[in-house]
Amino acid sequence: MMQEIPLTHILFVSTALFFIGMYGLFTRRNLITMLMSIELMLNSVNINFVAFNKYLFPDNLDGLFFTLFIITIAAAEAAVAIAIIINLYRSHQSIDVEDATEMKY
Amino acid sequence: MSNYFYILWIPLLPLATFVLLGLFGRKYLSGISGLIGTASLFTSTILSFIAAKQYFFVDGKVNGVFQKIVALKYTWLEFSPNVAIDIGMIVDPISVMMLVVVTSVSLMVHIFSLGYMKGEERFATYYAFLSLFTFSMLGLILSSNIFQVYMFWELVGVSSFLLISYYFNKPSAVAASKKAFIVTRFADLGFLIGILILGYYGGTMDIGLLIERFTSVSSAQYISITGASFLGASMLTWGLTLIFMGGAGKSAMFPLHIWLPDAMEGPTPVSALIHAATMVVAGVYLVARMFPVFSMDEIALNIVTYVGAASALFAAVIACTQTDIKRVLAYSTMSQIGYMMFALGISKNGGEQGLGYMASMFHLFTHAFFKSLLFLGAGAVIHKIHSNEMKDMGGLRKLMPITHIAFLIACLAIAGIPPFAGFFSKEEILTAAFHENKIIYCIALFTAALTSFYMFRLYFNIFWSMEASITAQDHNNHNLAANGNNSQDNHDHGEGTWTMKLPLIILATCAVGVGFIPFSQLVTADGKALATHIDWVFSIAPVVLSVLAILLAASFYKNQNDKSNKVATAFGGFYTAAYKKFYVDEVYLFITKKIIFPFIGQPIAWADKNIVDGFMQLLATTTAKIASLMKGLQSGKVQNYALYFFGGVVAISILLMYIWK
Amino acid sequence: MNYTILLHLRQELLLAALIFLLLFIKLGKDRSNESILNFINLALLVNLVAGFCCHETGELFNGMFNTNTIIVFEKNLLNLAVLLISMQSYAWLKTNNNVIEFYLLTLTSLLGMFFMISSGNLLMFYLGLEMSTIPLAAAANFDLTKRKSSEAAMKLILSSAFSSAILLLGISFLYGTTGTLSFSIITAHLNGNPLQLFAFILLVTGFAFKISAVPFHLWTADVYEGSPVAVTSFLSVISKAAVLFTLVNILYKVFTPLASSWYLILMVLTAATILIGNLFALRQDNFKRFLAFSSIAQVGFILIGISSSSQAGMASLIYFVLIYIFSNLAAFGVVSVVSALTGKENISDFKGFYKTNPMLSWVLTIALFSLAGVPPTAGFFGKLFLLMAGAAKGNYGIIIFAALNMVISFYYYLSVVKAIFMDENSTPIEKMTVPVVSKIAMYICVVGVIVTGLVSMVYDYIHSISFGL
Amino acid sequence: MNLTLLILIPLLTAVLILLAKGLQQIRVIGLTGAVVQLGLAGMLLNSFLAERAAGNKATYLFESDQTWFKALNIHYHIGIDGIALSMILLTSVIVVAGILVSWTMEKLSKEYFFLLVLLSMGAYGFFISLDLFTLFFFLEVAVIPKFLLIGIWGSGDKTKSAMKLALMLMAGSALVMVGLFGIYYNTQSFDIVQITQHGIPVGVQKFFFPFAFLGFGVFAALFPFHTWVPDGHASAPTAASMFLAGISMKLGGYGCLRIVTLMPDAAHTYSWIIILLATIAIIYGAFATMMQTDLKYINAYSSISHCGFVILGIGMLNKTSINGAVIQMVSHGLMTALFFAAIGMIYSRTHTRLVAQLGGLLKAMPFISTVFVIAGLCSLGLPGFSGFVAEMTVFVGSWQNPNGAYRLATVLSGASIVVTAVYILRATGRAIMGPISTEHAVLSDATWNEKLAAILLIAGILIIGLAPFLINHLIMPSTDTIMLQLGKVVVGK
Repeated sequence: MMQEIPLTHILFVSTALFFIGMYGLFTRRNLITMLMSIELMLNSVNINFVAFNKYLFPDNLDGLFFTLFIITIAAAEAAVAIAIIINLYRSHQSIDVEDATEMKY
Repeated sequence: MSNYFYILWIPLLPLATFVLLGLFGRKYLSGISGLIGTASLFTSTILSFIAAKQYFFVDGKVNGVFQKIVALKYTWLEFSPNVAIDIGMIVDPISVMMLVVVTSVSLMVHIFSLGYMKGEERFATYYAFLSLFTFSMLGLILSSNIFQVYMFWELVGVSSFLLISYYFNKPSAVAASKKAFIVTRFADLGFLIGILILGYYGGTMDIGLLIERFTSVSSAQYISITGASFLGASMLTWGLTLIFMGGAGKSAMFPLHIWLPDAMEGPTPVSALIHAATMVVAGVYLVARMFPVFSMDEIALNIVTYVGAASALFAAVIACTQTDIKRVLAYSTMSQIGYMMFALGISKNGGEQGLGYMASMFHLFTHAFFKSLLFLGAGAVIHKIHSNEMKDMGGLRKLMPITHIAFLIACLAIAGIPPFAGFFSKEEILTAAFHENKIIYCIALFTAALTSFYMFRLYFNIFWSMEASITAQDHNNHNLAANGNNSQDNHDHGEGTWTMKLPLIILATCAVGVGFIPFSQLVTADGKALATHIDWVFSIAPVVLSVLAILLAASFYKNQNDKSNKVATAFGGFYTAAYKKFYVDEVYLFITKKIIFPFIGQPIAWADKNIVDGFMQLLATTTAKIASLMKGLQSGKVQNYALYFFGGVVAISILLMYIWK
Repeated sequence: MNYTILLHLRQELLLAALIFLLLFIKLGKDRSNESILNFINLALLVNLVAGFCCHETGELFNGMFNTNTIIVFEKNLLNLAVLLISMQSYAWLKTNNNVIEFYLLTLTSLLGMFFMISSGNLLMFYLGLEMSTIPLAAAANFDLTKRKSSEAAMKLILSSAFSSAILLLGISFLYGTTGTLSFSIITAHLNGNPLQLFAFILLVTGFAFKISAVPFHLWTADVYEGSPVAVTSFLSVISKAAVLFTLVNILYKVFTPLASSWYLILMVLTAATILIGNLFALRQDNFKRFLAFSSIAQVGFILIGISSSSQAGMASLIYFVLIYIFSNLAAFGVVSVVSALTGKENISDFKGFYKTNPMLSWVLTIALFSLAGVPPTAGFFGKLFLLMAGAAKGNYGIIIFAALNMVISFYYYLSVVKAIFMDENSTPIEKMTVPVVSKIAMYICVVGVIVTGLVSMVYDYIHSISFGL
Repeated sequence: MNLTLLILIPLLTAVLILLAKGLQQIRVIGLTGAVVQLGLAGMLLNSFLAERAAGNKATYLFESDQTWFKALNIHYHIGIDGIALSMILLTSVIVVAGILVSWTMEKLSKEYFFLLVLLSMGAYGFFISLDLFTLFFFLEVAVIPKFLLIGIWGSGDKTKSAMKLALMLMAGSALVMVGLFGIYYNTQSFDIVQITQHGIPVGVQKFFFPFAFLGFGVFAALFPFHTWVPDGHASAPTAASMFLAGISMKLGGYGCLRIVTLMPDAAHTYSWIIILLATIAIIYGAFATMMQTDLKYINAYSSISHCGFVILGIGMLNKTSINGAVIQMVSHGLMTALFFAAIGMIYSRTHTRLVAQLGGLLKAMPFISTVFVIAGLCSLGLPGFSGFVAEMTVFVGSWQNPNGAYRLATVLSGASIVVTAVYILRATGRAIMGPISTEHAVLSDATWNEKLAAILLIAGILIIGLAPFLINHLIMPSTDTIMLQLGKVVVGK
């Protein structure tokens, strides 16, 4: 009977995940990759919710439900985003974020 | 005490004339405007004579003392319950005397101008301005409130400005008028502050009250004003000195005299009226009006005395060297006013020592007549010759006999030769000076000699020196170069119209006659009659001196010779200095053009453009600069946006956690 | 079952019904744009009127959705704004062949906002927020062929996704520390421990992003510039308003225990927002970009009002939003007409505008004056009341700061007026014939700008229904 | 007597102007409106004096008080005292004159007259307000028309000047706003009457007085916030300059006066600063004027100097000086309007305002030149004109202040009248007198409308100058109440 993992570990993982995602968002040029890094961040949040729900407030399921909704919405977001990226590719012939900097200052 | 209210009409008639001519003169009444002006002034002259008769010989005197009668008093502008400007009329010996002087001289000038200014384009305007001046001068005389004096003071100033610049397309005239106004304005600043001082401590602006309060040593006001002091001098001294400064400005006392000679740019009758007989003596009148207060303060009186004496001498010296006849007359005016001033200065308030006061007034009176006569005579001459320069004149006695006689009488009068008017008044002054202050007496005596010298220099230069024939042909050349004062008048006239001769004759008779008026019975400091007698022994000295001076002048200038030049060269530097009016004008010019303009005016103007306004501009430009510096924030790269976003989060968290602690 | 649910949800249901109707129209045989547009505008008008019919307080789904007088009023404001926008974009949509899609997107987003405003629960709030954001991202890309449009859409979707990630992190921590998602319960559990505070900050930044407060504003200008004018005005007025309403609700109702700390946050945001907004607005030439930054500055003033945490504060906020709808939409209306008919969107193009189009010029000028806060336009009152509310806190430093910034804002508003009236231009925008519908919309805006201020009962009503801390 | 008419009639006029067609209709409507206003002001004066004669001792007459924003305790509270009334009279006269001189305004005449009327409405509203909020409201209403008037119809570097003017005035009103907030949150009211009754805590006064006073000071061209004046006046079209100098600078002075009354303690604390600034403005303005070469700049800078007297009078905080300040406001309004009118007439004929290029105009256009000279003489404080009365009252008043430094200030400002003489005479001597150039010799004299405008203004100047007791009786009671306010403190100290 192994003793269970403390909450802090999980939080640590999720936080790490979040910042990895953020790092990706800041550094990657490819729009798709940037979108994926955002998904990472969202997922880290999901982990948070689940963990909190499981460890601290196991008697109701708010966190889990929230997670479900986040996943759904992330999907919707991704759908729209990808549509936009495709359109961007049409007009710019590239999905490099650096190429889409016409509007500035 | 009977009613003097009708005196109100004396100033009001000229005012009405001014309004009438000013509004409709140019268009409708251009032809008859001269007559209108003269008629209305004639009426006021009659009125003032009536007033004089009534005051001096009917009911002015109550048990041996001439009363101060306030004929009218209306609160015009109330500053605070007891300090106010009242429009009032005060009737007392000097005001009545001045009424007579101003109205009669002004009348003479009006008549003279009918001929002199004939055919001028702005004839109506000229008479409008004359009336305005007469009105303001009369108002000044009658003022019962020191602020009222100041108001009319300014008004005479501006009307003199308007009249000097009558030939407004002559730059020199414009410049002269500006100079006159600004210099007197500067002096008036002192006057104003003086008024403020007296009014503040006296708690009133009414002259009567002021005198009453400041002459009683025990009154609270007197104690407070003498108690308060500034830079070592008591406030009374300051107040009086500043008021005298105003008077000095108007009366062209040294060093505020510089405007008077230039003021001769105006038409000659104007010079006769304003710059010889009436306005320039306003300063003397002011001091006389406030005399009881002046007599309470030794220092102020001394200032009056020495400024007066200095100006008398100074002007006389310069007068000997000038060649422009009007300028000579101007300086002689200044010199004579100096006489009046120091006569006041050495006087006491009443009693035997009050002689100076009476003498000063007397001289003011006589001077008005013979000096205006001189100017009108000069006017007649200039009218003929079209030049002010002595060298263009000579031998005119044949061409214009009446002018010649009148001019001679006037010269004798001013030189103080008995029995002409000048003699009596000057004697009184000298007597007073002799009793009070020997130094002044010597200066006065010397000045008297100088006076008769330069007057006869003038006289001989105009009417003798060259022969008539030469002048005639000489004068024709000058017709060719005639300056455009009155371009369209015919050159073959003799002495001009009767309207120009008549005033000369009348004034000449006055110059002879007025000396015999028993002035000491009428006009004295304290209103009591003053027993004076002409001491023939005493008057030997001045008369002899004058005669000698006249003979000297005769020998120099009766017929052409170069004695005068010899003497001039003998004097050398001093002569040129005097000829250059001792460089006072240059000093003024230096101060204004070389100091005030470049070192105060321009720096301020520059600072306003570049510092004050520049600062506002700077704010704008810096804002714009900052804005353009920050534009990099909006890089257009969505990743940077996210980065800044996160940065913001971190920053706020740190800030808040920090403050939270 | 009882019908209160219908009553409480009636605005949302109406909207949903309208959306479905549009879907069916889309599926049905195609009609002329004019008829469709007229129908839609009519429907929106009905929707607006119906909103006013009756308001009552109540809650549904055990507190997830609640409604009361003020919330209904806020929703009505949004309805009004949508109606105006749709009327103004008539000229643009008439020639567009995806009219219905445009409305589908915008109305859906509006529906999301309704839910967000009424949300009584973090989950509902999040759903509403996303529902209002994602369609807009698509709408921003509505000019499929324009490069700028797609770039704008990309920027919007990415940054909003990022911000929602941050927001979610905050929510998760909040959940972790309080153990609940419903607002009514959270308040009790707020004890202000650091983690909670951090979570709250993250939450607030989510809001700050939507209302484009500095430094979370950077997407605004680009998106506004790139997207079609209709969408821009939708973004700048409606979504901003909705989020502001929600923000003030949450701050005043839920996070009362943290009042002192959110006051500080608001102060920091205000200072930064006003200053940066002004400084950037100074140097813009593209009209939409200019309005973007000016609206950022406006948000700064709004935050001052909110910070007062008093009834007057909330009232002045809603009042200002109302005025802001009128004035900003009047401005956007002119811009949209001009850009639809001539394609010109730069301020420099407006030089000499008055010579050719006096009517539009006056509309634009009045709108700008109202934005600048010049009497007698309503903007004066709006701004003044916001600052007054803020001044109640006694923190005059920020008031003086704002007052001085008002001067800067005057500069750029007036320089637009200067361009319209004073600058010479050899080739001004030629005379245009404005569609009647758009004209009506503009007139409504102008009348609103004039009346809302001078007629005091508007403010007094809002004040009576709003609440403070 | 319903004061709201003073706002409604301009409003009506403006609307009618918008509906009118063609210059002829427009200007007739404008003039009619202005004349009606003038008549109204006259009736107002009449009934005001009647009330006073009937022994109505109330501080403000014809009061009416409606709640405007109930929730914020903002009222539409109007009423006038002698000071406000004299300001209203001034405004009405200047408006008529201004419309007359812009009789032949071809360019965008509709907008032009509309804005003029709007501006006048702002001024009227400002002067009748007894509620600080409405006061502020009308203060700002009057700003934007100026911007447009200068920017559209102006001359020279018009847009820059217009922008500068608008921004500086807006900055001023921003300061005012802060001050008003301070008052509001410490008295829970904007109502001047109530505030004067209850008073404001001293600390609050000390903090907020500078904002409010300096804010209004910007409008009154207080040094160093005067830089909008020269450019603004110089670039503005004639009527706008007249309104600007004649009316809107008075808004500032009036506001300053009200603020001083509201915050007596602070006023006493800061009076030395006020006096310092005012004295600087007077001297500095005078000397700066001396260096100007453009007639409009000359008048603009001299306005700075003259408005300094207003501030000085207010700063001296005694009855006479405040009387003087009020009279100076009216006098300067009329005088400077007249001056600008004359300059405008000259400019419209000679197309130059540079003194050096003018000369001898008295020959070609005697009427205009006479008007110019009269304005000049009034400006240098010649007795018989209003300037003398005003300045002398200020001097006497400020001299009553026994403090030595204040005496010095008085003397220095007194010295400015000499400088004034210098620059006025320089301008007159060069432009009006002297030889005339040939192309100017043929120019025509004033037309009937210009003559009418000039005569109207001159009449005003003369009435005050010759019968100052009239205006004195009008404002004395109000200044008495002001002194009562200021006196409360002195007793307290």
